[in-house]
Amino acid sequence: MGLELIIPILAATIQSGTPILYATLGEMLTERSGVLNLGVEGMMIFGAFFAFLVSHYTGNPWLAFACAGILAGFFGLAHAIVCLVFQGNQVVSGLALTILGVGLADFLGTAYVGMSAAGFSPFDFPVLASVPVIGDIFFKQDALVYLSYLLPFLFWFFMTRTRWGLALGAAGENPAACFAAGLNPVKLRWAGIYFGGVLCGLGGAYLSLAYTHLWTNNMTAGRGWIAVALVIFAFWRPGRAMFGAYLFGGIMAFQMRLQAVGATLPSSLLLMLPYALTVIVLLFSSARGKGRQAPAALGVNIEPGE
Amino acid sequence: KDLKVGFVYVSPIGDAGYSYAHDLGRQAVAKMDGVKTFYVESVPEGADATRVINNMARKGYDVIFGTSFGYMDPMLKVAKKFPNITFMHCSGYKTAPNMSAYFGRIYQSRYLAGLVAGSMTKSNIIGYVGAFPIPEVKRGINAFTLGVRAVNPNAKVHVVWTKTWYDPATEKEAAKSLIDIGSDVIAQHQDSPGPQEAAQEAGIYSIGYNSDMSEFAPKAHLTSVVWNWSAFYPVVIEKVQKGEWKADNYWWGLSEGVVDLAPFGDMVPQDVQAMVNARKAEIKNGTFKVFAGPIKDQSGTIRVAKGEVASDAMLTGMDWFVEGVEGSNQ
Amino acid sequence: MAEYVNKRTNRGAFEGEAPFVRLKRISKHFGKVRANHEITLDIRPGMIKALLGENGAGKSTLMSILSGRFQQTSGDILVDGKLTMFTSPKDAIKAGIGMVYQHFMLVESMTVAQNVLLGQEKAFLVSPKAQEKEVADLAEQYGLPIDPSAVVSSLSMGEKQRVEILKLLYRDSRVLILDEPTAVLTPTETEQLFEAMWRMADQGKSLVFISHKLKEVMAVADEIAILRKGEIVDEFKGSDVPNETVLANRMVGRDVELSLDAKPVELGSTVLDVQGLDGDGLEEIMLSVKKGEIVAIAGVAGNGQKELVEVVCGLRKPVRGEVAILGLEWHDFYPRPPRKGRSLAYIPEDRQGLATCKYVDLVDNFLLTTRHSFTTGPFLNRCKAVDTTIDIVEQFNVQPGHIDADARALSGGNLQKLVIGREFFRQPDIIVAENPTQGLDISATEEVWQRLLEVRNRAGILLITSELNEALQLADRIAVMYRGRIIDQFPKSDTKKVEAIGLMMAGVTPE
Amino acid sequence: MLGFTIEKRQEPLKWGSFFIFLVALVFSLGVSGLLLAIQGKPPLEAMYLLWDGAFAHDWALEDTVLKAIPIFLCSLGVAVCFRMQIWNIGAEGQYALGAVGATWVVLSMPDAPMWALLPLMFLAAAVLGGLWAIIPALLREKMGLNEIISTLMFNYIGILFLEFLVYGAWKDPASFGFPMTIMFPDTAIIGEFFGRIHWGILVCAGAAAALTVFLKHTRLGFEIMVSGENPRAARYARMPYSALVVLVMGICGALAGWAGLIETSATLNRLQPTIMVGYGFTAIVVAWLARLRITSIAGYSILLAGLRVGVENLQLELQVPASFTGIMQGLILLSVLAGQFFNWYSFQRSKRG
Ligand SMILES: Nc1ncnc2c1ncn2[C@@H]1O[C@H](COP(=O)(O)OP(=O)(O)OP(=O)(O)O)[C@@H](O)[C@H]1O
Ligand SMILES: Nc1ncnc2c1ncn2[C@@H]1O[C@H](COP(=O)(O)OP(=O)(O)OP(=O)(O)O)[C@@H](O)[C@H]1O
Ligand SMILES: [Mg+2]
Ligand SMILES: [Mg+2]
Repeated sequence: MGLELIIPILAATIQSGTPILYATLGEMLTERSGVLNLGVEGMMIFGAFFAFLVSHYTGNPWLAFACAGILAGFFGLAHAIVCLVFQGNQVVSGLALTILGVGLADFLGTAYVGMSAAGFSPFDFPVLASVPVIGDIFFKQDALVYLSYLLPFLFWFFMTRTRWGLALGAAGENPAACFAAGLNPVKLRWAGIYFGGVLCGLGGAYLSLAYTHLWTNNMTAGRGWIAVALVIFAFWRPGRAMFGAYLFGGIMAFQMRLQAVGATLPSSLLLMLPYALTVIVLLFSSARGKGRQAPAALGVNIEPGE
Repeated sequence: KDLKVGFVYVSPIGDAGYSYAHDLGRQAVAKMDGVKTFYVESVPEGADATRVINNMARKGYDVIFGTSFGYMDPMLKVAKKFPNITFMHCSGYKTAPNMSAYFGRIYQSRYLAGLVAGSMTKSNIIGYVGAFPIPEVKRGINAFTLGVRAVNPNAKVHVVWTKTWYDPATEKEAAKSLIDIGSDVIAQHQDSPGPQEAAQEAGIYSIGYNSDMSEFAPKAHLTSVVWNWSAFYPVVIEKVQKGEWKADNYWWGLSEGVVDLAPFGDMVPQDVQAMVNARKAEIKNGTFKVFAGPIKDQSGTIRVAKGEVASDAMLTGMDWFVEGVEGSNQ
Repeated sequence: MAEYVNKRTNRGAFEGEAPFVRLKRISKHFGKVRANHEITLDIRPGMIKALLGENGAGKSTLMSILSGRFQQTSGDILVDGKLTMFTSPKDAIKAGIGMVYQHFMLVESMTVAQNVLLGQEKAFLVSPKAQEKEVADLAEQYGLPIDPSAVVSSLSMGEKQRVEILKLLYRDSRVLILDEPTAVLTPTETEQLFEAMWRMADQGKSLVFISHKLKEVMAVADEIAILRKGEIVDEFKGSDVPNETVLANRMVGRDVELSLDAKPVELGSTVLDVQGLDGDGLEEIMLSVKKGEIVAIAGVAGNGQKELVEVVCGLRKPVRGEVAILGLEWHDFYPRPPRKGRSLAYIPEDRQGLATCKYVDLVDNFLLTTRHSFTTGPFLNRCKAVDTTIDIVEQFNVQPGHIDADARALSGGNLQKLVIGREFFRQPDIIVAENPTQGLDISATEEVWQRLLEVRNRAGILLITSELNEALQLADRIAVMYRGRIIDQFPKSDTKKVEAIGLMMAGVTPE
Repeated sequence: MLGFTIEKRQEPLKWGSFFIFLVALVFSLGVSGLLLAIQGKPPLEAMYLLWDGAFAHDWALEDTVLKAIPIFLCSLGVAVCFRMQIWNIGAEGQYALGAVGATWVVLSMPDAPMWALLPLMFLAAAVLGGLWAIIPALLREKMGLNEIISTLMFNYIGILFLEFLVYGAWKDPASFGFPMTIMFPDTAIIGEFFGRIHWGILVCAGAAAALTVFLKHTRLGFEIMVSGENPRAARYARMPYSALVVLVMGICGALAGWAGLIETSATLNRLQPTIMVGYGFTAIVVAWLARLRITSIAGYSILLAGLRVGVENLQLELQVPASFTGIMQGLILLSVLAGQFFNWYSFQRSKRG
């Protein structure tokens, strides 16, 4: 394979990694606040659908993008109600959220399948697009991709350099200490779930506004689960999340191209690649070490009166 | 008393594709006098199909259409239990005294589309996004490739399987991967307009499927291969109403109007349009057969000898690729 | 053992001032449990008030109410004479009340400065440099040396406690509550803490000090309040009690034996022999325990005791060196150690999290390590276990005695008695006991000590303790551990060395 | 705070769980009815149709029970894993592998007599399904790989593996290239004995009984319980924690594998990709609704199977999309999860108000 094939693969990598990146950072934010939310897939599809819906009726993709995030965040609050108010099991509640989200988006969205809506299209980023190779790979994308380049940095900055970010992290590490310090860890977790949901919704919106300008049932196709896996792979660090998301974007882009150049491997085996790779990559990164642990209180509910 | 007609679909009718095409046919039936229609969508092939068809029969439906291959055995099972009900099964081959098989010769349209693609390509690489490696899709790819190579013997058709019927994201990605290797025409056996978008964005040509897809890619869209079930379903229902229905194996094509080609895009030159229309006429009046020998498969073995025409049985089970197709056949 | 000398310089200065905080008829119920009942208490400036009482007497609960963590069921809190309601620690912090909890409330993955400023940052954007400077200044001012940029998880217990105190000082607390603060400290660290406490009191702050160690209470307290079953039963000035025995008497309501008569028994075979154990933070450990003796490993938590215990108890593989248990090489003894008789019993420090299951009843908790004795084929004979559990509960005086209660309903002392009963039932030849009386009140401590001494006749005991007094009371031999090494080992009779244990625990080897 | 405080109960509410389920059910029906109303469909009629299609006729009941069988088996296994706090959400993939195992036996010895063939099929299904669960268990214990992720990925891989076989080597030459194996010989088919109810139900009963005895009355069962309550205590008490993880995962894999076998052999009579209809995920819903209790699992399996079957009636009569099942499942699960709170807590009127 020459450069003329590698550059498009890498450019496609960025594109197919972007929705995963949004969702991974979303789940990471929620987990940093101490809540495991396996409803990523549900919130993503919910975001994808409402993004499409709003864009279809208003023709304004930016409005659609914003609405998708806001609404998906609200949808995610079901998890907050179950786990934060009613002490429900976080694993099961997240699964339920996925089941519900996929069902709901499908139920509401059936009427819109096959229609099209306004969305984002690639454009050359001023100046940078003309840099050879780098420009072709990174700077001939759409606006949402450019936005996503900033996200990991913003995430890091928020968590380490702002009052709220530090408080949010404390709620995930030691809610009792957080409470004793005069903060309200439950409220912080509400925020973690909401804004995590917003990011997941934005990831979904990317699929129906930029990746394609169409809507269909189940269009997230497991990307939400990959995002959950990537949070672990990334050791809850935003920089690695970016790397992980592009790794998976790359694998998806690569397996299609392998077929296109005429590889005679059965397609079932090629389609296994992203999933098998998830397991393998996690295996090599699962060695526990310093700075690699999950937030100490991840998945542990805050009991009332504690 | 109204005639109750039930349809069983394999995917949601909103998919703008295969089931949607059938549902347009259902709507044509619903407009007829003395007929009421019902449907169930997203019925998995297998045990669930048996149950759904069974329930329709129990509820006293008079005619039941099953529109996917996997409904064949379930339908046969139920047909034996309800001899007074008329069963119609799409895309299979088994029949019973009260059960017909039917399908459309969409490959005829695909051949014509192949002629268009073969005339328009400059790189001689044509991409084809396939859904599932089953005979129906492979038959389409073969007919398309025969069309391409009839006008352009050097062109190759590259296939990518997505294992999806309707997944715009995956299908668009598949189309883009074909574009990356140099395809300048993208065809699809796929219900979503994802590949059309990819073609439009890359500034190349595309061929749609199921219904006229020009609105999704006005600059890229050469033509679409389309279904038109409303030319078939009302005919069947009329026969039932008149008591003339009998079990048969219907395989209708261009001449009956069940399949067709959507209007050409402006970029298709007049001479190509004329050539394709002429071939269409020949197919309609039976003077031209798509799968007429000699046809070689990918390895160069002769599958259909010179002077012969592939039988319907061979077409039904077509499991190999003709020469000129690049890609895995599973 | 060192006596504490009260070094307050300014004790009388605040005499007669109005109390900062007055608790009036405070009651607190957890469901049916009455943790506090009609408690009235004044907290005065410049005073160190000690709260004393048995396990479950309600000390922690009362202070949690004062610090806003719990809400009282009834009663009033007056701050500077004004009726105040605390709905969360935030309100208490605002009113100038702060608490250092027994289990530190620190975010381990954050730095010292981040912890101190958590929830108190002045602006939305945070600058680590500025934060660290602020904390360093504060630490200097109160003589609490600490590196503000260090990550908390890397700190020793004493340092962590300093962070907790800094947190309170940063919030300008006038009332500082310390719940069993010395349980995890070395004698030197304890001394340092007391000095800091005196300094703060001299500056007019009020301190509340909870401890089960009477000696410490005697040393620091200006006022003493005694709780029993949720009520204040006695309140007096520190100077009113001449010595510990009197204090213990007033607390428990009967005479308490404060020192034990540990007569040596005849030594038997070697049950544990550690030769040159190395790795995992351990260095060249040499140690042996014989039947009939108690060997105490004294040292501050975190100096390798945990690793050593885990190796001996089979939870961790030895990296290098020989470990022989009951004459068998480690790899022969584990992974299938005998389950009853000629076995090893482990009484861990973490009674709630490791030795028992919180949400499981006493019978199942009893079966935890003894299940093999009640197994026929694949089946478990629970009925038989029920009877045995009833016996054990009776024999070891586990309160309350109904066996279908969950373990979490037991107090720390009673849970410990159950664990000890269970482990003794297995008739072990070697017992590893890790801080067996930490957090227990004097009567429970006394009972546990008695049990350990009794069992010495048929087993060798390895006692890990950070409590100097405990080592002195029980041990026949003492080994001091520091930074993964045993820096000295000597019989209790070696008074000269015994004197120096406190220094050794801090790493100083006397010539 | 509104004059109420939350109090933890000293004892969990004994009679509460069924009542909570009823309230949750009514709530979920209410919300989904609202959704229907928004789309202009009559909610009350819909609820009636749902009932009618699932339980109101003997044939409907038969359909429901048939569908409940694979759900029940998967759910049993899932519940055992969940008891140990092992979050195995891979029943779907284990089910696929079970079907593959059974089919492999049939294809490699189609002429064997029934007494040999069926037991071998059960063995192969248990082994392959079990293996598909044991690998994630080992990865978890040896390499620290999160089992939620690995089992989920194994679902995708398992299903694609099934497709790989059925689209490739195992395709029936007479199927005209369609992805399905040959029809199983009669000797490989689990027969019907009461109407359309097949012997698979006996497997369910047997598995449930064996599992009950195992969990309640054996030492291993006790160890599993403790390991679920407190893994650290289990290690302390020298329980073979890792081996137990492998064991419960293996049990779950084997049971899900049997579900796959029964579905292939008894209802489809051949292997097709369409056997994958999400029983593995429904099983998780069932296990949690039943609060991991074996006796309740039976009831809830039938209930959720009924939901799946009943929704078809809704589709036929009201054109409600099939995804309605997912909505109902999600809602019921969420509200039951929330409701279980009241097992442990109560709202008390605050005295300070
Ligand atoms: N969160 C709680 N829920 C229910 N009961 C509790 C809770 N916290 C404490 N209790 C009960 O309240 C009573 C008082 O407990 P508290 O912790 O105040 O005792 P304490 O004096 O601090 O004991 P210790 O000396 O062991 O620290 C005990 O009987 C205890 O069981
Ligand atoms: N939810 C509860 N229900 C019943 N009893 C409880 C509960 N929580 C705690 N307890 C009991 O209250 C006692 C004191 O608990 P608390 O949380 O106040 O910690 P503590 O006083 O620091 O405990 P300890 O000194 O024993 O370590 C414990 O020994 C326990 O038995
Ligand atoms: Mg206490
Ligand atoms: Mg205590």
